[in-house]
Amino acid sequence: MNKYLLYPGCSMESSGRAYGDSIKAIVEPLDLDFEEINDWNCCGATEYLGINLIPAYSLIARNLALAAKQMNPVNGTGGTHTVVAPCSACYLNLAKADYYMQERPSLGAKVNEALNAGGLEYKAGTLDVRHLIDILVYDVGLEKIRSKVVHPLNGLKVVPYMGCMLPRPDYQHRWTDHEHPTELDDLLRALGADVIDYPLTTECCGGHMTQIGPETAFELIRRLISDADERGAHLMATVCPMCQMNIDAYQHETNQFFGTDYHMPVLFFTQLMGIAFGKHPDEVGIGLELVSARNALANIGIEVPVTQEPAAPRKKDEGLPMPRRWTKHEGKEAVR
Amino acid sequence: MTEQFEPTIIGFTCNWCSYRAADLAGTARMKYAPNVRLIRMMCSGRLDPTFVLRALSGGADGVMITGCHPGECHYIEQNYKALRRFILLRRVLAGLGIEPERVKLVWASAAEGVRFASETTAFVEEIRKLGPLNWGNQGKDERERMKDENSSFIIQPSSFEKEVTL
Amino acid sequence: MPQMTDERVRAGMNREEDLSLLNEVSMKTAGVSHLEMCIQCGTCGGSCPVAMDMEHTPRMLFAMLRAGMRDEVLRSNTPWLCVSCYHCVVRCPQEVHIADVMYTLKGMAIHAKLYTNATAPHFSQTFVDMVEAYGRSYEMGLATRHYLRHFPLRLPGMMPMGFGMITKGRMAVMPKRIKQMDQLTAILDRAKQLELNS
Amino acid sequence: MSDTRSNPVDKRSSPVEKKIERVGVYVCHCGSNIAGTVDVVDVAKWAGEKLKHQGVVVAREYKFMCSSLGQELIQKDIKELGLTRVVVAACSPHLHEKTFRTAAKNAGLNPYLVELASIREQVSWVHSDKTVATAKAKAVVAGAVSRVIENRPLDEIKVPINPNTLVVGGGIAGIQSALEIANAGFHVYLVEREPSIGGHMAQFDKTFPTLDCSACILTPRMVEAGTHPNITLLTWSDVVNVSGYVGNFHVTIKKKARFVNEELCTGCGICQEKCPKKVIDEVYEAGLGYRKAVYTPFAQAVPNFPVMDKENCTYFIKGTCKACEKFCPTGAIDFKQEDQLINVDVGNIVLATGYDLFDARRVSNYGYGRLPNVFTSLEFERLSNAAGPTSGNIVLRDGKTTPKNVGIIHCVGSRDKNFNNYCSVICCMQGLKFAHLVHERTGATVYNFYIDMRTAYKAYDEFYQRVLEEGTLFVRGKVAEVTNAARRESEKGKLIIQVEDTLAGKQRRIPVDMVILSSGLQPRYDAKEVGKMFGISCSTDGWFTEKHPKLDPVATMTEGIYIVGCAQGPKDIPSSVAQGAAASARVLDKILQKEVTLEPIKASVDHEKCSGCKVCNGMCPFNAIAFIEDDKVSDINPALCQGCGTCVAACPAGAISGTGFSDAQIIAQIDGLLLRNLEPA
Repeated sequence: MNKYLLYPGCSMESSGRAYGDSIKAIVEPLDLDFEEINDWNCCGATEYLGINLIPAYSLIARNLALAAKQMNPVNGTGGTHTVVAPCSACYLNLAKADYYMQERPSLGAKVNEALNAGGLEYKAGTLDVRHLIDILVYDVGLEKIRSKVVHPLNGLKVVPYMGCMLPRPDYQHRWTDHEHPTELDDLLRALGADVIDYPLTTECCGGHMTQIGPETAFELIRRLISDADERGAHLMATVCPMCQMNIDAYQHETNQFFGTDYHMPVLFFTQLMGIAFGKHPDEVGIGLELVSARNALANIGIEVPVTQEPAAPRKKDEGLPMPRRWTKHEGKEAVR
Repeated sequence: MTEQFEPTIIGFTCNWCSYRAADLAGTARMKYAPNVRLIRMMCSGRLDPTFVLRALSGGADGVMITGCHPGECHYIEQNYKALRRFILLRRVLAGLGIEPERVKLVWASAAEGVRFASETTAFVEEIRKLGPLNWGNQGKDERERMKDENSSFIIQPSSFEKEVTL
Repeated sequence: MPQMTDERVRAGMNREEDLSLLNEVSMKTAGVSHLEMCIQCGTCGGSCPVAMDMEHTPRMLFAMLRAGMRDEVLRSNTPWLCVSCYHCVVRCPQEVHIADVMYTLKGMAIHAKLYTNATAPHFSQTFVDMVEAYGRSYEMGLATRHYLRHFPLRLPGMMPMGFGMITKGRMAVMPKRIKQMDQLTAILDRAKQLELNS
Repeated sequence: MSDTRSNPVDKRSSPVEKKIERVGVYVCHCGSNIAGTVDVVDVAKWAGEKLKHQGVVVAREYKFMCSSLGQELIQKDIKELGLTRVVVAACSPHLHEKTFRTAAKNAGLNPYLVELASIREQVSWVHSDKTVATAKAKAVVAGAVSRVIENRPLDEIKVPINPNTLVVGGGIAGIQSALEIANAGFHVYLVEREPSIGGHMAQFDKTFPTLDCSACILTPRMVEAGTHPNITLLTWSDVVNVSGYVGNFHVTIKKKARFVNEELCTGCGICQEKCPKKVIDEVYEAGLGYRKAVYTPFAQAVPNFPVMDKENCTYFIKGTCKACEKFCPTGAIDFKQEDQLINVDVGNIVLATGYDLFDARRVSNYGYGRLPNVFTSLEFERLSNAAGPTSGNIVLRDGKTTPKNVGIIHCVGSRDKNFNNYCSVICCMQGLKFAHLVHERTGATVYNFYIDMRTAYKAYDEFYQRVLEEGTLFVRGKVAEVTNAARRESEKGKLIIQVEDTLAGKQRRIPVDMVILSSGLQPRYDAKEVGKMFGISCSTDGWFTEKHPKLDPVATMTEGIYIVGCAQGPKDIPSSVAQGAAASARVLDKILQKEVTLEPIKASVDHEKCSGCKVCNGMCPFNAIAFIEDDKVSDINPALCQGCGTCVAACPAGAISGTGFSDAQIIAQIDGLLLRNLEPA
């Protein structure tokens, strides 16, 4: 039994609920023991760092300090000094804070001074911060994962989408590559899926740009889904709640913006693991996505029970189609 | 400016790298703290720890040992031996009640005049903070300090530290 | 005697007068920025997925920092468009911590009130407000507050999405709050003081 | 002074009564170089007074001590005042130690009784406050005076030089070096790892900037080296052991089994023709072409005897075939041949071991190995070579399509802290050459992506001008990525080069058919081990380290070992040839001197004190220390000892002493520097 301290992150209970549910479903078959960090707080995502430096790192470091407190003796039984974060942004923030507190001792000292105000302290380097997929591929191992597969995903064409914050900046050198890492491909292949070579696997989903500059974000989302579509993917598999949210929830808007008609479901890789392990689709949160994966999963004989699809507000009756809207992105990138 | 403590420091330099780095710092007219007096040896491996004790007992407030970068030793690998002795030496100093930070190991190649100058100045500042060496009055916290082996007394890539375990 | 920091000694910079705009940014950045090492190769601007909407490529910003063009740099929309994808960071041949420098520039722009479009700083501030109030992010509150303020006309268009998120249970209607909120507040208050003093 | 400050560790300085030496101290002004910052008059006066009790009988200052007048001043004092020790306070010993030692020798004083105190590089040039600088100069002089008293007269060691030379590596640099020495009438062993000499140059089609055919200018040299009466050519061979020292190296060479009898083989090539086994040629064809299991890498190979690649030969794998043996007209195939060890004695060694091409797969954003139409520079050399796999047709990896747009990316793996820090020197010119060849042979549009255009050498920039005239498009910017993910119709089916055009300040995406990566050069994968075997060191980047980057670029810190060509650092053909010739001049100089003088800085064991603990035995990287079983003591071979002094410091019994840098000398210098040797006030 492998034991880890779990930092779930805020989205795991809300926008990324399907991720949280599916992780719960695979923990038991893979003999994983996740102990949640008590009273963890938000990592600040990509926002806090842009406002204040020391408060931002203190916010992150409070989680590290709490985890270190909770960490049992490493050499004792059942102890662990590994924190697992399933969200890429959380993973990056925790790992980066740990690294920078070492790289620049003056930052580490100030952060600790702030922590002291709350009766906490954290010695940088105490913990190992790792992402869920890192644990699954390197600790659990593909062999074991393969052995748990009862419903192989044969015939399901999946685009592996790693996103950007997971393989980069990678100060701890955990991944096979910064640009085209193979961990997700290998894992999906172990589930029997038909993995498509996807050159955009670590391109950005738009991050917070959906909130602050939607037009920029839509272009990034369009690139991802159009390439996946071009390559004949049934669905995309992702490892990050932010990526899932952007590509899933903003797909409709993106389509509207560009006058396109893509239908590219995005599921968490753990949902696919659950399916392959024989779990019921409901149990792993299938159906929570806004771009339904129903038809995609039908390809491998998985029937997703029809849930009450939300009745979208009615649109006005549409007339004849208009010419495609001009967007400022056309002909913009090139000065060739 | 108030009267400040000017430490005396003895530097042991390798003939092939750091002594030449000092030459280069001179040729390039770089300015650095005047508190270090250099002794040339053929190799940092020549450093007998008793030399350091002799210097400290003879009035020096700090000792700087400089050698070729790991892997660049003119005598192939003797600087690794210097490193091992250095680590041991710091333990001995702690045992004697002297702050181990008074001895510093710096790698500087013949081309690194800038590094030599900046490391020298930095070390003088460190010793200035420690104050004059006073035999026999130290020793309360040193053992504690030695436990914390990660303290930044060797300026070098950390991967190398791992290679040399005692 | 000026304070000698580990980074400056390493960079061979021992004198106070070396603190130019470039160094100011460097010192305010987490980790060692290596900003002074930029060779203007353009790897960052070439890698950036949102370069098409930026007023300046990151490379140009670094050149402008060297030239001491403080206001122009802080007015640029570039840092606000950075999506933190770290493509430039891992490809940069000089190991400049580009993404973190962008965070620093955002902070400096906020302090100097020099940003030209308030959407992004307000979004960050709203997010931070939520976190400081609850200890967790609160997507519902964040989204409504932010959209009402900056994209009121967009709200109807967002309805299907927001509606779907709520009915599917993917957006909590009420915020969650951590237990030891007072502890977090104490830490952040102290941290803010330290930030001001540094 | 309190008791604690007295000398608790003085275990080795000799307590024996010393006779008082007569020391002369000479302080140099060096014009204003020293005198501008150090009060030299005060230093000399101070030394004469405060160090009098140490034996200083005269202390003078002079404008330029290194001038002949300055030297005569010292020589006069040695003779007239009977000086037994001399201290010159001037520049670094690396500059003028030899000058003053020679002067002393000419005046009848043993040269090793002269000591230099560096008050220029270490004092006047690096400090600005005159009071502080003068005080430090005094301490440095005091240290030197204390030390020189402990100096002992030493005799220079002279050893004879073996006139034979070993050249390792048969690329253009090694060939040049071997030919120069051989032409001067001395014997050379030229050892090459591959089946033929020629090196990387043999793979190229054209050479910049003149565009003359590489093979046309190289092959005559190869033939000359292969047939020279003074050259013993050992190809398909590795140096496996080196011992000894300058003038007297003992080298063991492993001649790998060729499975072809060189006496009988005529080089007719029938065996290659008949061999049924096709193998991808990773070396000569850079993976783009094929060879047989028995092969000569190329038609003009020297020597022209094939070698059999045991790993791929059907007979060695399955036990049957022997087609080559069947068809060989002279019965030269010999499956029983074994590796052979050859011992040679040489006086000097030239290392010309060359470079490896940077593995472009490491830059995963450029897609080499993932995207078929991304090529490396060496692949392109073969592609454009008339003798290459496509007979010089520049085509895509499908073997037939001619590209319409080609992008050439500079600095691949070079000038990048993620890979190699250094500039690989040749890539800019190579990129220009490629642009010209593509343009000339295909008429394609060519883009060159560069960070800085470096064309600094005779006629190089003119070539840049020529390529500009030809219409090659230059984009200043390090390419961010090469991708096949199209964003629009016009990009579909193409490779898209995404880059910031830094001069336009805009990101561009340029669709092309072919990408050529101007990959950098890097040290041979085994350079570290080779360096260790020959007793020379590598820089941080992994290149062999020269003795002096400017003034001694082909010598190494180990006397008698020279480095030439890319083994020393990235360089082009003209520079490699120049270095090859330069090293030969150094070797011939050594050979003609017939004997060599060695610094008498050596360690020796006092057998009386040696407890036989063997601590020192493992300390010596030169294997100079041996344990004498009969006497149960360790002993140092002075011929092998390089004088580093590590064993001296390590000996727990204090039984090892080192000349030139003895414990007594160093301890005296410590005391002197701390001003503990002053005349009591």
